[in-house]
Amino acid sequence: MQEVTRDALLNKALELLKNGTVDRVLGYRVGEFSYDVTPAVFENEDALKKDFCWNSFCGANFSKYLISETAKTEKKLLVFLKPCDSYSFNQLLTEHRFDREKVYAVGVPCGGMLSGKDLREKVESVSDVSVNGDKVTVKTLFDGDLEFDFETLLSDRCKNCKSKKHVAYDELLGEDGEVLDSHRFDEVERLEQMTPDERFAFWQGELSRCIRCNACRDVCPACTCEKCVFDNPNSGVQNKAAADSFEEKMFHIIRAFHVAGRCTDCGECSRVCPQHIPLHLLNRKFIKDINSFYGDYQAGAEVGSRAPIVNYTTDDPEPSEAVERGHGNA
Amino acid sequence: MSQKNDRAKEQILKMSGVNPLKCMRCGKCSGTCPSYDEMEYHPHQFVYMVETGEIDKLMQSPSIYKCLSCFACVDRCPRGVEPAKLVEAVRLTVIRQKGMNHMTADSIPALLDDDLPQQAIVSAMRKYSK
Amino acid sequence: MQVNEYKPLIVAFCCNWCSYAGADLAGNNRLNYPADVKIIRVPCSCRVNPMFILRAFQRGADGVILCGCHPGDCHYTSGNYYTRRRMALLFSMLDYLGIEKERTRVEWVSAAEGAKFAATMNDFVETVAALGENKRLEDLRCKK
Amino acid sequence: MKRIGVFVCHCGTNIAGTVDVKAVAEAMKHEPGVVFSTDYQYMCSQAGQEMIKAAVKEHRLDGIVVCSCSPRMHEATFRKTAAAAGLNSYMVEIANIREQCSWVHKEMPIGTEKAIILAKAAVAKVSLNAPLTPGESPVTKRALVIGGGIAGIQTALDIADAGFPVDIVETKPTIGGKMAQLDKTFPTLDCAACILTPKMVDVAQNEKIRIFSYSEVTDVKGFVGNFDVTIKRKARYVNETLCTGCGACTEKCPMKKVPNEFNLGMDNRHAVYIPFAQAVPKVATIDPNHCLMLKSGKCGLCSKVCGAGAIDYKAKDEFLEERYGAIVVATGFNPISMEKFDEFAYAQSKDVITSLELERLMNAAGPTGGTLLRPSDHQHPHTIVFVQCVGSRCEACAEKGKEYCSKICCMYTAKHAMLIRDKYPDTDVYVFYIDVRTPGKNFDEFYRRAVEEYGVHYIKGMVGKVTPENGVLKVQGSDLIDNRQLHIDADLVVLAAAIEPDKSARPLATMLTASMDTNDFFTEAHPKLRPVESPTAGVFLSGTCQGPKDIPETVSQAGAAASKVIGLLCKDKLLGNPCVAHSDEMMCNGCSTCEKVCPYGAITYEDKEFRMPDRTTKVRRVAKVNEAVCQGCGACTVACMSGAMDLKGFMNKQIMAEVDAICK
Repeated sequence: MQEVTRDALLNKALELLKNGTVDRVLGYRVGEFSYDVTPAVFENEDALKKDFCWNSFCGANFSKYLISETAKTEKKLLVFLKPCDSYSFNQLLTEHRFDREKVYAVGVPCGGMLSGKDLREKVESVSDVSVNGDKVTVKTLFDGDLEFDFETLLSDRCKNCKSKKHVAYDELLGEDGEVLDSHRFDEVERLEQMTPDERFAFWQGELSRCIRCNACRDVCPACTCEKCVFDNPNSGVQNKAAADSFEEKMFHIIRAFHVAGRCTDCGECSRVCPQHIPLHLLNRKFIKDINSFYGDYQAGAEVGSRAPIVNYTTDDPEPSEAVERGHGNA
Repeated sequence: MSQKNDRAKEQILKMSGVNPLKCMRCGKCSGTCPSYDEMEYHPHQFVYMVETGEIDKLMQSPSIYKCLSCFACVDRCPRGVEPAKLVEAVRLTVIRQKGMNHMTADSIPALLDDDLPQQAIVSAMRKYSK
Repeated sequence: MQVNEYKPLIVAFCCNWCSYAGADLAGNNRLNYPADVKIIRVPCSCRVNPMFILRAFQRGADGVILCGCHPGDCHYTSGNYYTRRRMALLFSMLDYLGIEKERTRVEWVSAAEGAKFAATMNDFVETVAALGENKRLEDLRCKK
Repeated sequence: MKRIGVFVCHCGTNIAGTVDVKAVAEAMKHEPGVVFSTDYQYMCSQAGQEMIKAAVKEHRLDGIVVCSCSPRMHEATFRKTAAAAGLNSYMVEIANIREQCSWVHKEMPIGTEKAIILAKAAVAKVSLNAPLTPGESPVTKRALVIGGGIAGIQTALDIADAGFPVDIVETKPTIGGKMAQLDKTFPTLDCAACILTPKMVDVAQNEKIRIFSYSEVTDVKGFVGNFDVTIKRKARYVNETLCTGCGACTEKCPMKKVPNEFNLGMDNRHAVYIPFAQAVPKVATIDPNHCLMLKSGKCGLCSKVCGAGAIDYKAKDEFLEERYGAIVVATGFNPISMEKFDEFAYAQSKDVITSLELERLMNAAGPTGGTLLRPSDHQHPHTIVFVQCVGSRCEACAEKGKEYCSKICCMYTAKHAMLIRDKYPDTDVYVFYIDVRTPGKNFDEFYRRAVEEYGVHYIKGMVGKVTPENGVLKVQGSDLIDNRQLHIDADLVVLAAAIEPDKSARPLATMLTASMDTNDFFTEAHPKLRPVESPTAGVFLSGTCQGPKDIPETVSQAGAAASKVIGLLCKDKLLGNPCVAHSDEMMCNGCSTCEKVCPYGAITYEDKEFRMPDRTTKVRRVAKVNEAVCQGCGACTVACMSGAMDLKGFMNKQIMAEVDAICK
């Protein structure tokens, strides 16, 4: 259940359009079904009133869109930021990826998001979904109306939400939350406790499902390269599709390495993966290791911070001892 | 060396958390110690003797009861060695081994005099409440 | 190729200023180590991209070792400090994926440490040989 | 497809003894791109090189692989050979089949097999090599020295002596630095002023040297050979060219109670002042914080008495922009503050002083005219206690002390003790020491003289507490040799305060992108082999900004820095290392990650306009590598996610090709 209503967002957008603060609005747009929400840029009042949407399926992280949208025009863009989006927002500012002057950011509290993809897998022939308090009513074509607890349908990343606090905004709707004491590393720790054989089997099982659709890369707000190394003929690792059992592993390790220290753990990669590969567990491993080797660091918490991977101290742990510590033996 | 007692040394180091190898033998601890003249072994000697493992000598010395635990040596040591914590650790080791204190709590009131510094009384409280 | 006993394939990245010179010194002093080790010269250990290491494994290497100047002695003042962080994270990740951690190593070898270079290589080859062929990360397609 | 020639060297039997060189040469004939392959006894010999040259012509080779000894031995040789044959010298790769093959393997089949693999890797790499040309940049034949103490003075004189113009920037109104404040110098006991002031005069009179006193460096741009430096000339309210240094203004100035920083606040000066008699430049400066005219507009006496008309109350800070080929940092040191050392009662008693204050108290030009009087009551002190290592070697108290040894204190304390005993034999002098460190020519002899000839009491131990009581300083300390606690009633306590780099060094290092250690001392390019160079090309280090050192060491380092500068300025053009990083603008994200890891500050960003396929233009922030500054370590190439940053000569795809060749 979202604390702030669609009308509140819409009215804010209309007000800002009217008083000239912004010229365009980046928001969510309804699709065929209410759980079928896509990001969209609204150029005027009418479009907003017609298609603007805000509900518990608005999980997509907007920050990445700012790069292309702000580059297109000099016009000022309104963006709604959930707390986790605001971390990506800051991280992109740190990397000079868009012009802050061209953006007006309105923070929106988030009560946790549901996943349309997960829902469709749980329930067949969904025709509509409505959220009332902590209950979710799912209308289906063949099985009638089903009722679920909001909690049970909550997407995995939201169950382990790291922060309800916005780290960037020009204006805030509703109340700001706190940084949470999440259990997001529990699953990583569980894997660390396994034997290498078990871990290998786990990851082989997960990664071999990869179809190299590149959805994880395309949605990731840290994967914003003008040209990805995997598309670059000079990188030596260019490949469009995984041709063998190694390449998807290579792809995912390199991708995780490239976003290490920059990944804000927004969870978009796992959200969009059509094969349900828990890609966030790779990123979280890096985050957990960085925290334990070099001190706590949250990418995007502030603009301009220097990520631990591009920094050093003279008494860092050696790679050999780091691997031991990575096992949680520290 | 017959006087080396490595087990006791390890114990003392663990209890005190002190690393005597950090000592550069400047003697500022002894220069600063208000009970210096009362002691058989002085703060700087404590550090050195713990380092060389001469714990038994220290345990038998009355010096360990002369330390006021005023922590002046801890405060002034340029290397952060903390000699008073070693004295304390040796003292505790003795108490643990014998299962008894140097003095009993009952014998104290008779020994009190008006000139006794407040700090000493507070230190004694700490010592006896351990 | 016909061999009786298993020979691992080891790729060693050596920085030009310390470790490559250390390897040369091992040669000058005729300190033997297995021919399984093949050295690639890089200007600094910080030039080694994780992609190179993964590529080596992909193409059939059984172990990859990175050698650089001792921390604090880097010819470029801070290159090996970055190496240390990058490799700590990469190796921890490989281990997390279930790849035997003994197959990867970082060793600091100065230009004066010919003996250390040879000893390190002997030890590393022995360790990797004991693990056997690298099946977990290799791409079978590329193997003959 | 390249036309590659492979040349396998026998190196006598060094290689041929364990490697079947013929087999290697034969095997390489079948590698893609190889059009010629041969072997020879000694490739590096004249005949061997001629053979390569001939082959290049005959087979129209555009890439060469030499299978021989380590590239550290003969890469340069074969590059020259290639250049002589009309090839780009970077089209050569060496397969190291001696040090890393024949010398470490015993059996011929194994050695041969490995040699073939190494040769294949070299062929794979060279087939991707591109011709490289070292970048050229002009050299501005002028040097900047930041800091006008003895280090800066000596460096400037040496550079000027070689015929190059030098500018000295000094924040104080006069050059001279700390040495000007010293009384005598160890171990010869000659007076500091007698040896320093002639050098100051030399600087003033040298046509090649300009002194910007009362000035600061506020910005540095550019790189080796061409630094653009902004110098702020603080308003001194006295026209330097008109002022004759007669001192009439000073005499008439009514503001007489300004603490005199030259005498460390132990006496007063006027609001318009000349720091000391031998100041260079000898011109007056008005202290705007105390001048009545500048503060309230009422006075103007100095202007009336100035015969030269040099006083200018309306003066403003001026900014100069100058271009230099090299910069020498000589920012020097200061004693650390003693305020936080409560146990020594420095803040409580006037008679607890630092060694530098003692220098002034003993100097003939000092506040007491050279008679040693204690500051509180101007009486002769009869018992003096020196405390060594105050704040030095202090690990536990980082907020007040320093972890390092300040190096000079042992010697100057011996000097002070000796001078006092010599001048006032009725004085008892005690020196509390932890260690006496006297490594230096005639240093230990000097210290022994203090003990043996002058009867200074050296006590192995440390002072724990100093308590001022009824005009006496009660000193409590330990005597570790005698195993005894000492109680001394002293009249004067002298603290050998640790020294620290000048506060201006940190912001300066940021401007210069020169690195510093945790103590704010500048880092040298190599601690043993390049001790006077900063890792940033064109920036050199002189004196205590690099670490504690005494005058002889400072002067020798100053000379060494000067010779490095002269070596640089002698060149008309700087040839860079062509194996530098290069950013592909089309792929650069402008994310600043590479900039953060670059140890040399070689990467900057610029907004660049790109024409898009749909004929619109797009402005993007892209990285730009300054090839004259880049040293080619490659740290940026790995930090770069998109792979836009690559290293010439060690490109991603070249190394990848080597990996592939080895693992095939």
